[in-house]
Amino acid sequence: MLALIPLLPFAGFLVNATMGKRLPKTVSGGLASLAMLGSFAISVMMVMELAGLAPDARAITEPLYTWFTAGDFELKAALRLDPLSAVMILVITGIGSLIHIYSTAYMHDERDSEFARYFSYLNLFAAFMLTLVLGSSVLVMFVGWEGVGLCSYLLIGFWYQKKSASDAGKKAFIVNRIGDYAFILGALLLATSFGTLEFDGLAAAIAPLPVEHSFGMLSMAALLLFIGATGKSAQIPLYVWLPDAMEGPTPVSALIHAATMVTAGVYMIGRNAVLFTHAPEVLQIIAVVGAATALLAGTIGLVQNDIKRVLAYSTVSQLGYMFLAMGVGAYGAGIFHLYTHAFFKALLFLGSGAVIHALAGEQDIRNMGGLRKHLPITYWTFLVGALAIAGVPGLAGFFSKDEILFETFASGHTVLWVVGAITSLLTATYMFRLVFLTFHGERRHDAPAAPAAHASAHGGHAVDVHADTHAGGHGHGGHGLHDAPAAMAVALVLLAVGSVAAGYIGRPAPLGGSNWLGTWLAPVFEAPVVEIPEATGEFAPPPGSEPEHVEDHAGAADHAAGHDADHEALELTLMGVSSGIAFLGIGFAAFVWLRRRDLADSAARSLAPVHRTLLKKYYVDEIYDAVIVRPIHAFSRDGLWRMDTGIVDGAVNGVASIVAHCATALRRLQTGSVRAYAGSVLVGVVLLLGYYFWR
Amino acid sequence: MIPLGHYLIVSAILFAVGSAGVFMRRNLITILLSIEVMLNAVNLTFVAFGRHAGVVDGQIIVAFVMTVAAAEAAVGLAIVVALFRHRESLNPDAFTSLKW
Amino acid sequence: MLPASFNAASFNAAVPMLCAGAGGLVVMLAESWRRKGERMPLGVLAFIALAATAVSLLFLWGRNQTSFGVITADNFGVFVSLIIVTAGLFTVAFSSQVLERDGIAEGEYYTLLLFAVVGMVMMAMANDLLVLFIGLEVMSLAVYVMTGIRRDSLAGIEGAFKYFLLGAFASAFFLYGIAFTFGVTGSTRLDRVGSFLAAQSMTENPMVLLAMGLLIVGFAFKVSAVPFHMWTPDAYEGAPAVVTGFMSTGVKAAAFAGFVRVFLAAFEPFKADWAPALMVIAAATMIVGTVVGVAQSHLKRMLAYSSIAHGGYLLVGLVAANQLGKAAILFYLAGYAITNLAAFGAIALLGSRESARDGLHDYAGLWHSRPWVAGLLTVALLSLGGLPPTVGFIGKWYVFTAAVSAGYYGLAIIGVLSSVISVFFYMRVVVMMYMTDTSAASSPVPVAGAGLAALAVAVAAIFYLGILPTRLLDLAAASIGSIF
Amino acid sequence: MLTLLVVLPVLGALLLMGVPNADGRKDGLVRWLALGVSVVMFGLTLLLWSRFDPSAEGYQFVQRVPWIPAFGISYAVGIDGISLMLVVLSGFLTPIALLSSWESVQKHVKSFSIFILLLEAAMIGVFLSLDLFLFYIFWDAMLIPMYFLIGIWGYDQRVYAAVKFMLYTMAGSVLMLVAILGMAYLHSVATGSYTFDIEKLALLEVAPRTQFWFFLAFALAFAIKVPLFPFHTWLPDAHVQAPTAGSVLLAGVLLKMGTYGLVRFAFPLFPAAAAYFAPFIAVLAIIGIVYGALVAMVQPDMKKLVAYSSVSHLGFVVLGICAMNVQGMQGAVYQMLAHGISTGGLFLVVGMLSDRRHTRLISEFGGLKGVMPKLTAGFLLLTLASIGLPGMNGFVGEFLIMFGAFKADPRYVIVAGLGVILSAVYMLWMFQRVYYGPVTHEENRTLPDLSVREWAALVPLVALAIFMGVAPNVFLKPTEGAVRSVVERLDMVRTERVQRDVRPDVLPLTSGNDAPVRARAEGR
Amino acid sequence: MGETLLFYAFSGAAIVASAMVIFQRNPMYSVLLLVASFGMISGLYVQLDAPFIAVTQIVVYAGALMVLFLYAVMLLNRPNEDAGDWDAAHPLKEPGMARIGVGLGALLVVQLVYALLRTGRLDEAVGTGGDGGSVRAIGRTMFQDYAFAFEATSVLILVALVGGVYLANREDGR
Repeated sequence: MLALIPLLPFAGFLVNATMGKRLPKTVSGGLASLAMLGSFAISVMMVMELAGLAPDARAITEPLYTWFTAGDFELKAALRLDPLSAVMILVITGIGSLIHIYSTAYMHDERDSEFARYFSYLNLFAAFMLTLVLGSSVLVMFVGWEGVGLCSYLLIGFWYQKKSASDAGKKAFIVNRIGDYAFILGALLLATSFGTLEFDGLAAAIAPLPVEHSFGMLSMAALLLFIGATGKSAQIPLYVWLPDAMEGPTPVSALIHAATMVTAGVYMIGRNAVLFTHAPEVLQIIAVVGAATALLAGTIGLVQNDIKRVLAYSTVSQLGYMFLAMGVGAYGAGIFHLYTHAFFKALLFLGSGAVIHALAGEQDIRNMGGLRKHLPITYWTFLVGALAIAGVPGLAGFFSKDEILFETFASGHTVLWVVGAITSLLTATYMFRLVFLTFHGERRHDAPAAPAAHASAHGGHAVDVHADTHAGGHGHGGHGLHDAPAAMAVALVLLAVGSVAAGYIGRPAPLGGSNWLGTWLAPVFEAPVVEIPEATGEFAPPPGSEPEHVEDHAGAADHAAGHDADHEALELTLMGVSSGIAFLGIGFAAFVWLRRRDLADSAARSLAPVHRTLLKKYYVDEIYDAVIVRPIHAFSRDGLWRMDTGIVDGAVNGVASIVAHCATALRRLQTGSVRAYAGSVLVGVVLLLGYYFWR
Repeated sequence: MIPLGHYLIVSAILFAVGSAGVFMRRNLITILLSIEVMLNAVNLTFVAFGRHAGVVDGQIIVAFVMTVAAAEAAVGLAIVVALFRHRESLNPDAFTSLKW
Repeated sequence: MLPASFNAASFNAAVPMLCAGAGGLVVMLAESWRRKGERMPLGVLAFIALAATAVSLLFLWGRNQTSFGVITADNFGVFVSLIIVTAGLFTVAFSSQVLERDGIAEGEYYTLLLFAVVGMVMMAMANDLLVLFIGLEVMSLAVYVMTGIRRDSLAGIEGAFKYFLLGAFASAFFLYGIAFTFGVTGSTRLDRVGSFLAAQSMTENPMVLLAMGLLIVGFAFKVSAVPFHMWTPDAYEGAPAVVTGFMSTGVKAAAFAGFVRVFLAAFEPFKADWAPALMVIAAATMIVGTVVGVAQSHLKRMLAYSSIAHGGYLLVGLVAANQLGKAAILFYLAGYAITNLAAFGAIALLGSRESARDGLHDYAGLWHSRPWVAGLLTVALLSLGGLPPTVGFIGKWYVFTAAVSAGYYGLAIIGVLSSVISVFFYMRVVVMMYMTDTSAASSPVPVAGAGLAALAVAVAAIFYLGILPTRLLDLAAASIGSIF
Repeated sequence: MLTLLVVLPVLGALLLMGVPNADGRKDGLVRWLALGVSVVMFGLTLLLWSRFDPSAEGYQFVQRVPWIPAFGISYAVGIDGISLMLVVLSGFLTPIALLSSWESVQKHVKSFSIFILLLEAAMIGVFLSLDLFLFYIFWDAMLIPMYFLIGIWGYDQRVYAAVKFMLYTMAGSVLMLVAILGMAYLHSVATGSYTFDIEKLALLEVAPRTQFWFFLAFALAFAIKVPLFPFHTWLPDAHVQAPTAGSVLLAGVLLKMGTYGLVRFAFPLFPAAAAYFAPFIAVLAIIGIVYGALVAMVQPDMKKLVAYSSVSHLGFVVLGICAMNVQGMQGAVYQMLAHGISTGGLFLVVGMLSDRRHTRLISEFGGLKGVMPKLTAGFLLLTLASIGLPGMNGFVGEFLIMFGAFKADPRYVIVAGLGVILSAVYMLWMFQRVYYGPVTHEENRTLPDLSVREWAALVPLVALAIFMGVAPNVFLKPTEGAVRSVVERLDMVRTERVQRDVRPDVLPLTSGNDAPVRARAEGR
Repeated sequence: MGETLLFYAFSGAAIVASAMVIFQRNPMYSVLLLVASFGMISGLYVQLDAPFIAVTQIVVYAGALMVLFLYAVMLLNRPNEDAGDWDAAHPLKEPGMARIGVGLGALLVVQLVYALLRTGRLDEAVGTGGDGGSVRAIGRTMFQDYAFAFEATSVLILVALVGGVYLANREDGR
């Protein structure tokens, strides 16, 4: 039954991949969407069933078959549903379905074959993503892990004729590979030390071990896995691929590069919570990296002009939040944010998609503005999303982000809390900069512009594909901008609702909630059931022993309700602060980009170097290119290859030529003069006798 | 009486002289002659040994050797004649069309 | 007044020689009575004579006959003689077409061929240094003349002359060696020499060394071992291909027979003295033969060097000097003979009166113009290169087994590596035949049935011995038991 | 049963020789005959597999016929899991090779088919032999048809490549021949009788210092064949110049002979020396992995690129062998199969491209995705297989190898793992340059997509690549027993001393008479 | 005593003659000198009381063989070596060859003599026992022990005959 969840989209993939080009758009698109909806339905059923189980025993494992066996090492292909993966599959299938539906409209202008190809990729992605989250062992997870990487490669490079697109796809895949390299190493380390890669088995094996206060094997494994996560989830130093990934169609960005795939890293850490709990130093690293990423991306996002890139950096930044949460041990909070983020970020992307769709591929916000009256639905939904991500109280983002900040503070990482706070200020600011520049003010846009103009404006994205098809498709004149078509609107509205409501399942105690989500997730992050008894058995366990950690790290989130008052007070104050920050940011944005837009420009001019640095994303890409890519390439071409043909092969041919030279040399001895021959005979005789008498 | 060694040494010297001649001389006929010298040296050795051992085998062998020498000489001279027809020369170095 | 020791039986061992010699006489007389322009099946006569020789040899197998006390038809001798006669038979088969094409005097040719066989068999069976020497001379003289059988071609005569001159030179050394042997042991009978030397093998006697050294020179020259090899390429190139095939196999076989008899039987006690010298010679021969062969652009010349190298491999077997070694030599000789005859036969068949067509480039695209001949030649070359599943491989393997089992790893390694080098120049021919376009020069020459048939038989034998060598191996092993 | 596998292709070749086809009018018939024979062969190998009993110990279907009794040489054939897999691989790839040359080979079709069949016979023979002598015969005999395939039907540099291939391989193997003879001799010293039977020789206690040299000889031969890092330079030439069928078989089967030889002969026969040398070989293998990948990255020629990628992949295989534990070796064996499928397939596709455009330069292509989607899909899948995407065949092998290597020494994997990254780099880069982007050359616009025959050749490979990734156990199970026995033999020795006294003081080169003495000492 | 002197005279003369054969440019003289040297050697044979061989030496060698050579010399009529015009073409120029030749010859002598001197029992006089020289004894032994060799020689002569005739014959001779 579990197997059906990934298999349905996979079936959709097969159908579209094999006969898709012969199917009309409605059929292929509808098929894909139906597959997603179907697996969504099944997921819901399964989660219901799961919820029916006792909190400690909440896990449904569905063994499929033995994948491979080598000596004493055996690996089963099995699916496993537990509270954590339950959350994930709901997000994936749910939001996935919406995005499928959205896409049927968004991609409508593609040729049939391309259309089918798009949906086949999308389905394949869903299948792999579900495998990733349902996999019961590290390797099964890895299958999905790489599979989604592949799909993102294919989808980013969907418009393969565009060099930038295929480059971006390649970049994404290779950067991910670098992460996977570490991931595999970590997996190997675990496998060789514990003889299994089943999540249960690993947790059970690790739990009794003492927490590593010095950097040991567990920490090593954890670190390696985390590096893998940075690749997949676009954290420092491997985040560079995500912004480029915006070359793909916007729904793809929404699904893969905002809602689901990029969160796989967070999920993976949550999945291996026990391991990470045992490696506090690694947790520190994670927290710092997360915070740093959040800040960095936020600053970059502040100045970007490509609507999708702004969103991309905000994604990176939000992912940073999640890792921060994971790093401070607030796994629940991290997953909570993952979950809410999925809603509003998807919403924002789809909204931007609607804008781009309307503007015939225009993505530069400097050329937008005043779209509010033309695209009301888009505007309002987008606004909701922006409010949510900014952390305005009452919306989804508020709860989750707030919880993260609180946990950070509570766990004593004051500095990181400050960073987080600043980041949320930035978030609010650039999101509303986006909103205001896009939807408010007067039109700076003459649609539909000639592709050339756009190409000049920015590396030429979907423009060419879109512009001409639009011209032929439904030619809307200069001002006749049309709002999102039905399919898109539905998705937008539903997601907007989600962005508002989603937060309430994690509503913390102080606001009269019970943090139901935290409670739901809690068992996952603890040592497996078998360990529980002696974990909570005696009242005062020895410090540093495993269960204690479970207490103050994982346990904190859910038992918050039962804690003392000042704790509650602290939480409330922090809430106040953060919501204050949110409004501050919004206000600032409003002041600058609605009232005194010249301020922004003058600031940009006065701080030109900073501005350029931010605009150029701190030149990280350039640095990587100069420090890593080029040297390796040059080394291989001018160093190794030369050496290969010159020295290694030269040695081989050298032997041959030596023989040849000896041959010609000896050959000259054959002078043809019989007397010389007689001479050689005589010499031979003399030598021979000489050998005998002077040996 | 003359010791055996003397005969042997004489023949050795003759032999060496002949062998040196084979590749010093630049006249085919002289070269053949040098070979005859060598054979004679060998004959002397045979006879000396045979005499020393007090058997006649040495002399008999010499008789055979002489026959062989004659036969060789016959063929050799024939070849020389044939060569001479091709290139009016008796210089061995004139015949180096086969080399390398 | 024949001594009482003479009776009919005592001729048995000489019968093969009688057959061949009689054949020679018959051919000679037939030739002399031949009217001008009249055609005579002299080739058939020669073939019959050789066949008779072969039959008589087969009768002698396992009888261990001795005649005149100097001719012993032990299995060893019979085995080698059979190789020689086989060489003769193949040569006759190939000749039939070549002779009339190149206008070679049939009568003299076949006469000399048969007499040469007589001399070789004499060498193979000789139990007396003098007889050995006479046999060697008979063989040599005949072969000298055969080398220059094409009087009209300077190359032929020049080759003959060089061969003759150096041969006479070397045989003088050989004779000198015999003289010293005689001086030391008072006899030329190998058995007596052997027993005498065995008796006083311990005492240091320079004259024995002298004798050994000079005998080595004589044999080494005949088997064209470095540095006594210089004549080989020229003689091989000068002679007609058929003759080259014959002398590169028959002469080698006979010479090695003598070599084995003298050094592995008579001078066995002094192995410690001659083995190192021969080891060096063997190594040098293998290396020079293969390396210089690389630089050759003339097929016959190339094969000349290859035969030098093969002489080196045979010497390895000689140096190993154990039972394996002896048997290996015999087997290798057989395999090498067949292979080499096939190769030279093919060359001969492809030649023409105007040019021998043995330049490497004359073989360009042969595969396209005449696939079968090319295929057969290829097999022969592969066998020479020692690639399985041909007899060449088995032979090499046998020899190197002998070397290894005697502890001569060095020789074995040199041998195998040089064989790799040799493969290179065999492959050059293959490249020419298969992988280059037909050269305009070579116009297809008609290939007669007899020659082609012989070629096919030879190739069949190459494969047979390469895949099922057991019988021949056993025979070879059985033959070496009997060298007194 | 096994003999049939060797004899049948030869008979097929003879049959073809009988077909009069001087003017090439009967090419079609010849092609179909050859294909038929090879397909029957494949069927036989499958039958063999079905009869094979994975649980049984030792070799199966063993057949021993005395051949040269004087030297204990017997025609001895038999299979265990490892050889079984490789035999099936050979049987599988040969028909595909024939299919692949259906259009590309037009001259001398008859001889071509004959050589392919002979090659198949030799390849299978190598995997079946249980007698070193027999093995060596097949080993060398295999060179001849390959030589002609490259030399006659290859590309412009074919002669150079063919000769280089042949000589290089021979140069390595002849030293092995000497070592083989040495083994037989030692056996005769120890037991009084010669033998080349590996099962008997395996019982022989060879003194460490002798092992040192013999192992070197064996290892060199196999290292050249694999090819291991410094000995790899014949590979690009041979691969690039060979016709498609040749490349497919070369990459698919011939390279495996080297690794097969290591697993079957070099390591089990000389365990002490193997234990001593394994780290060095492993290091070479790792260098090969990274080096091959880096060089492949900058190749302008598709075939060269794939060739160097083979160097990298085979490095993984050797690494797995040197891990000397069950996981590593099984991974190695599995990777042999996987590489045979995926790289063979890649050569197939590249061959199709170069048949269409008569160039293999990446720069000549671009944007083919739109022109020939089918071919692109196939190529993409094979690419993914070869870069070891989980769920495809490449992954399982690499993972197991890294697993085993990690057990042996984690540092190996830390370096070798880079190969995983780099493989993605060079393969995807090539894929992007060839298939993505706009169509740069006009003549590429009109290229036809896969023909039915090409489809038939390609689909099995792709399907198998996926199947092997999804259900590896089908292929892993049979090899387990064999691998385990090898590993146990190695462990047995490795746990003992040897590490130090393997190093010899002198090579018994010309030491005429003391060699037997020493050998006798070793005999016991 | 006189015997010794005679020996030295004979051997000295033989050696000198042979040496002159070698160093003589005109083949004609060489032949004649060689005849002389043969004469001397036959003298040595007499001293070794081998009269039969001595006679044969004179008859066969000096008589028959050398006459043959003389014929050849006359026939080919090349009184002097025509060195110059070929030396240019030759890699090993005169008189380098000659020097090397002398050197090698000397070396060979040294070796042989050295070897001979190191062997024992050579200083003892050549014996006088047995009727070494008598033709009867020679004949008996030859036709008993050396019968086969004798027969073989016939083949040898036959071959030489055929070969010589064939080669010396002109093309148009048949």
